[in-house]
Amino acid sequence: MFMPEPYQIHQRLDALADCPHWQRLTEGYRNMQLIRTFDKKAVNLQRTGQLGTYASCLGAEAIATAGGMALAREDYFVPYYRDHATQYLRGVPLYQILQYWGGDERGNAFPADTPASRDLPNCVPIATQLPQAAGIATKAKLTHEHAAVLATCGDGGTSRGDFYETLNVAGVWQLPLVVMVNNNQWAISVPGQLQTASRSIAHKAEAAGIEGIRVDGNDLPALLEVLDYALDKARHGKGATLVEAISYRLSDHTTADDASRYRKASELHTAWQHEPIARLRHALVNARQWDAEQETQWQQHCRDVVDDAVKTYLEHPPQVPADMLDHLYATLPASLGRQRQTLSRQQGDPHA
Amino acid sequence: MFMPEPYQIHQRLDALADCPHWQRLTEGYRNMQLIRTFDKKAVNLQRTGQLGTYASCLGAEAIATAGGMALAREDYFVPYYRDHATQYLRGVPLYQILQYWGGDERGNAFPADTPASRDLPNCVPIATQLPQAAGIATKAKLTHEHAAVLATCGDGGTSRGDFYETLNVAGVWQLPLVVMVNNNQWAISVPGQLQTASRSIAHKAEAAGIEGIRVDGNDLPALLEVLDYALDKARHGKGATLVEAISYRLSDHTTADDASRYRKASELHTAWQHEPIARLRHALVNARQWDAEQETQWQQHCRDVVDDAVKTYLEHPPQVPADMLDHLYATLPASLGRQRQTLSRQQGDPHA
Amino acid sequence: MHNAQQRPQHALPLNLVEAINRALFQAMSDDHRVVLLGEDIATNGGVFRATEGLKAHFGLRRVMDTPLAENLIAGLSVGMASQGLKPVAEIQFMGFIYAALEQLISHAARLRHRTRGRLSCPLVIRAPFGGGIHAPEHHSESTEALFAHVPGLRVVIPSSPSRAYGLLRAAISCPDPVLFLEPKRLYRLQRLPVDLDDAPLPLDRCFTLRPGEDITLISWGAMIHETLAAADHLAQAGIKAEVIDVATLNPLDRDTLVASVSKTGRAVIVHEAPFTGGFGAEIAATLASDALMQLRAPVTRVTGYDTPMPYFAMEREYMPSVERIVAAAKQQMEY
Amino acid sequence: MHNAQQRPQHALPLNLVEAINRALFQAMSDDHRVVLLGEDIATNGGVFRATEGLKAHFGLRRVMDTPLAENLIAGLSVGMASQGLKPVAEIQFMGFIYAALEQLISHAARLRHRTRGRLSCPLVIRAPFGGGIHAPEHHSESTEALFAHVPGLRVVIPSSPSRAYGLLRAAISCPDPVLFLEPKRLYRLQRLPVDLDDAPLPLDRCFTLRPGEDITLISWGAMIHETLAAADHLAQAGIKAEVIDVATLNPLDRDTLVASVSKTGRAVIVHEAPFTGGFGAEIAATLASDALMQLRAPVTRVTGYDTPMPYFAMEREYMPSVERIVAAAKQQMEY
Ligand SMILES: Cc1ncc(C[n+]2csc(CCOP(=O)(O)OP(=O)(O)O)c2C)c(N)n1
Ligand SMILES: Cc1ncc(C[n+]2csc(CCOP(=O)(O)OP(=O)(O)O)c2C)c(N)n1
Ligand SMILES: [Mg+2]
Ligand SMILES: [Mg+2]
Repeated sequence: MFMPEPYQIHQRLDALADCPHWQRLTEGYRNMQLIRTFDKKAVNLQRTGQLGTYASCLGAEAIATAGGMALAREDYFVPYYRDHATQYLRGVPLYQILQYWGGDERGNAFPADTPASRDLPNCVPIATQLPQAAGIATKAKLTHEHAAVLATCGDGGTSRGDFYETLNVAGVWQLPLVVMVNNNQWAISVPGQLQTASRSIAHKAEAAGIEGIRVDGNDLPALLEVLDYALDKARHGKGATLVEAISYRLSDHTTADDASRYRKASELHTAWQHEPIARLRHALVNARQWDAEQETQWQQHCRDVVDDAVKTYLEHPPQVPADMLDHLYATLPASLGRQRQTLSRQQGDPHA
Repeated sequence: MFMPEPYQIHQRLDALADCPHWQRLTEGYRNMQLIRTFDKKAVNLQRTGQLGTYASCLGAEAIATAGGMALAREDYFVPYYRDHATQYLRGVPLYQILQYWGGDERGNAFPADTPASRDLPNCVPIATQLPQAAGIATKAKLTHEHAAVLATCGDGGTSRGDFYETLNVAGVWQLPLVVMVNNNQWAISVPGQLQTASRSIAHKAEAAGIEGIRVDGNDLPALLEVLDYALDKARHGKGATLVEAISYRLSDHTTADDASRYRKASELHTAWQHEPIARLRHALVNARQWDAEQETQWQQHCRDVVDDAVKTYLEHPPQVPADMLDHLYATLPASLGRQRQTLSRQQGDPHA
Repeated sequence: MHNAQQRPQHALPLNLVEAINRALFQAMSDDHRVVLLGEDIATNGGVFRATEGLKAHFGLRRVMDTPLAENLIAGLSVGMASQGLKPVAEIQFMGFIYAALEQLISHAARLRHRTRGRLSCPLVIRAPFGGGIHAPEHHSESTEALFAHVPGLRVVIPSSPSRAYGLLRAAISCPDPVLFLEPKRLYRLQRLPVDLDDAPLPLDRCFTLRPGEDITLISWGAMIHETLAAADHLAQAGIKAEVIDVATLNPLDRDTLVASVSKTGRAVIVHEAPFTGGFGAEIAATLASDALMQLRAPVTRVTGYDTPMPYFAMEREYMPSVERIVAAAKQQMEY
Repeated sequence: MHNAQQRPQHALPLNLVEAINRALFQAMSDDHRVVLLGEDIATNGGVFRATEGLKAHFGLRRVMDTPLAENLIAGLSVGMASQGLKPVAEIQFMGFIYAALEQLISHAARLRHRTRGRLSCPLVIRAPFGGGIHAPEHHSESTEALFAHVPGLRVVIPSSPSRAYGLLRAAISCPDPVLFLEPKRLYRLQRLPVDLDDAPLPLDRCFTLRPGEDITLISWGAMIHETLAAADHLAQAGIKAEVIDVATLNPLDRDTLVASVSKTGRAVIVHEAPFTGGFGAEIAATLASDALMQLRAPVTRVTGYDTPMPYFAMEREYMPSVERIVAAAKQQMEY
């Protein structure tokens, strides 16, 4: 069984020979490819005015895929905004992910029959999802569920008090919580060394008396091992874990950003040498678990699935204006009746 | 020179023989006695309806006295609300401390010619003073002052995000800041083990990559050594320090609290065995630096000084109602003229 | 103190904080999903004793002392509520609620909305508010207007023991997030009969506490007492004042307010909070739009001044007095 | 981009964000105590480029990228300002300002007050606000009313490049704390002449942008543009609308508003923020009290709905349109 070494960066891809889980890894590989295909398409949709500002997950595929694969159905997922792969693996259809980034609240109405049905939607105000994740973990603990909560944030998110307040209560209350930080080295234009002087992000666990683990965020098998370990620990009432997954943001921050203003092309170039998908493919091919033909077929499949999702997204009829009042309260307060009337009248008249 | 041992609780009282600073210690002893006399009187004033809710500093005398003695005139002090001794030593007259707790803003108008003149007033919203202290430290650093900032809070205060955000920026920006936590084991009724699971409060420094030091908060010479070290380090641009001073709150939380509801008499009794004043007196007497006659004289002096302060406090004429508008803006906005008129009319009429 | 067996059949004399305590007890007895969290609420029973005895009865799993962090308390509550618990969180004083605002505005109030009903957030945040008890600085705030401007967040303020009981029961049952502000000056003011078996009170209605034809006095929270006293004074001068307790600021029961002022033609609005941007403005604005043609005199707001609540030596000068209310009403009668 | 030698003598064509940038540059050149802090403001020049070029000119000591924490940004600013610096902090979007509220309400706005003038807090918090640019969720907030209710905190909102320049210069010189809200929809809307040598503008005045006798249209921020367009429409129908840009919400220039509406007898107030408890209520309430007898028609508020700003696909339906303003004004003319 995997036992973490305190604050050593856990890696696995370079020593896969003894890995008995080839099937899980090829499945993981497929997921990562799919989400990268989706991601490229989403960026394109934004560039052509068919999607709003979009946060790419380029470089975060292994982290988010590992999250989605390690979580059990009964677990809870509390994302930040680069976790498309996890959301997809929890059962959110790709077209809903597009809806969300397309400025449509229906993208958060995850299907009832999926593990995602209870998950929180994307969180935009940085780190505010973390105390909520602690609240969900408290609920799971109080009601004796055999379930863990996985919450994510970025390296920038670790600077907000919420991050620390969450770890602290998770320590005191021994919550079934795993906080995974996608340390992609940048918070928009702010590099890690301007974000914190701590020896590592995992070391921040010391402040809360919980376990901190570092893992190569471009190494899917390592991530799976670490998450299996931490989630299992949580489910068995053995306390919370902070996981620092070290990656690199290969994209601009979002489609509204131009990273060339603040980081060197050479740095980006180097980072591409370690990107998670090629590394895993290389390992799988070496181990004869994957070949060029499979690759071609799967890539075609990814394109088809994504094209389908785009079609569904684009063909969805728009919401009606009154929707903006109808979901706010469980039942519309009488005092809002007049406003709703105005909105209903507006309906259909694009210039009203 | 003093070199801290990582996370060992620094003590000095038991090994004073080689201490060359007897004069400083007897001065410290006098200060602690004075503030305890003041504290008793303040509690009495509250009980007799002459003061508002009051936060006693019983058990915090060594911590706050060390702060006041270690700070240089050019340094800055950012208190919480149990630092009467530090405030006094920075030059705040005792009657102003009473004014503050008597519900009179003039208690915060520290005299211009004292080190306190730039210090922040008491801070009631827990831990919110800490990011401000980081701001003051930033100012000191930007303007190349040879000065440090000392900020304090309680063990409860370490659970607020502000605490961590402050340490974190102090680490990144190498701020001349010392955060001293008065770990008196309780936050009102909440004991330390419900506040955090970290190995110690000093360990929380790991999250920010700054130095953390533990010290016996009932041991004045130890506190002085630690603060001298940390403040000096700050003044010389060598970074921030977190100091955990371990004490015990010998009083109720405030005069509005009844600690017998939530903590055992036996625990309190034990704590009294380590209270800072008797321990220091014992050491001084042993070393023939203090005797019964000096004690009697000094206690009389303390009573006189405190009685004087009470007299000045009670004889102070009340503020006029319009004061509540006149200090809000640098100059009263025209639009508040009408409100000021109403207030001026109210003046003198207690039922208006 | 609490014993489910001895559930009383009839009205009990309770003060406001006892009524709160009973409502919590009853809600926790009736619904196992109700849990409490906050600072000093378990062993200590809350600094005002609102949760006294509840830890002993329901255990530490349902009455949780949190670490000292209001943002955390709010965030924990949002998380719990999103998964079907009904957290009732105490913020020790309203002056310490601001760190919780982000969770309330950006999450609690819009969780149902942004998930199109998939998740909801049935939490209650309780906080003692208002001045008049000679408390230290930051302990006497009345910033209800900030919250009443947050769509999706209900803001409820009782002004008597029975309304405290009935409204808190309703707030805890409510599927929407509720900010429940308790006028701490009234906590122990008087014991009045509270029928514990009464139905919960509506969370979208004003209460007309006293009928009258000449002028409408509108208030909420502790100021209801000055307002009622002012109505007494006015009655002695032959002026019949209708007194309305707004009780729920959001959603606002404009109909009751507009109907009353349409009848009387005059309105004085009373609140402790500062004048500018206080919730009195919303009510006056409603009258200026929906009852304008019936208004016979300028709408007056009798409020705190545009300054933070002063330290307690001057708090009496700050808070609206019976005299100021009476004077405002009499001035209106001259139109 | 910036060069102190080439200080222009005459008006320059600038858009609103360029005007902000120039005001910052000028203030930093004139007063070495002015420092900037915020997220992504140094190397990146701010996500809207408001601080572009300033790090290169003034160095990292005066243009500071902070760790990602809004509460920290506000607290740092309070600390700096308490000791004589003049921090100008950027909050990246108004939707992320809530964590800073505690520092603003409990400290910045009352530091002078509670120390009886010993310390003061001359900080400026800048934040882009408002909708209309198809931004992601939480990026289109207009919660100015929360801040305008905080005594001691000035709230200033420009609606043109020259007012942005003149008001920001004034805000940075001001000895009081100022929240400076920048309508991001206007950032790059149009370039208009800005005279960089003009005196700073007053922080307690409304601006009458267009005189008229029949009705007063009152607004601020980006909505000024819809409001001015509505006035054009009304003019075609023979209705002469006076248009007032409130510009400073706190302290509020009631005199200008009351004088205008006393003249026209009619008022439409326009803002993007939700209706209930929006700052329009304060203005309507002022009219209901100080101009009641001159009002010929109910005061109308044309605002966002009582719901959070919808995700961008529906933001157009949410925001007040020229048509809604015109319709409200025409309805008033029927009285
Ligand atoms: C509270 C808050 N402040 C600021 C922002 C604006 N913002 C969006 S993403 C971001 C950087 C986040 O960096 P990080 O946490 O490292 O995550 P990454 O985007 O790198 O994955 C910022 C400042 C925000 N969304 N929320
Ligand atoms: C933000 C905030 N929350 C709650 C309170 C109420 N309160 C006052 S003191 C206190 C406990 C503080 O404990 P600690 O930090 O350990 O300091 P101590 O009083 O023990 O010295 C609490 C909860 C407050 N003043 N501010
Ligand atoms: Mg990052
Ligand atoms: Mg303590």
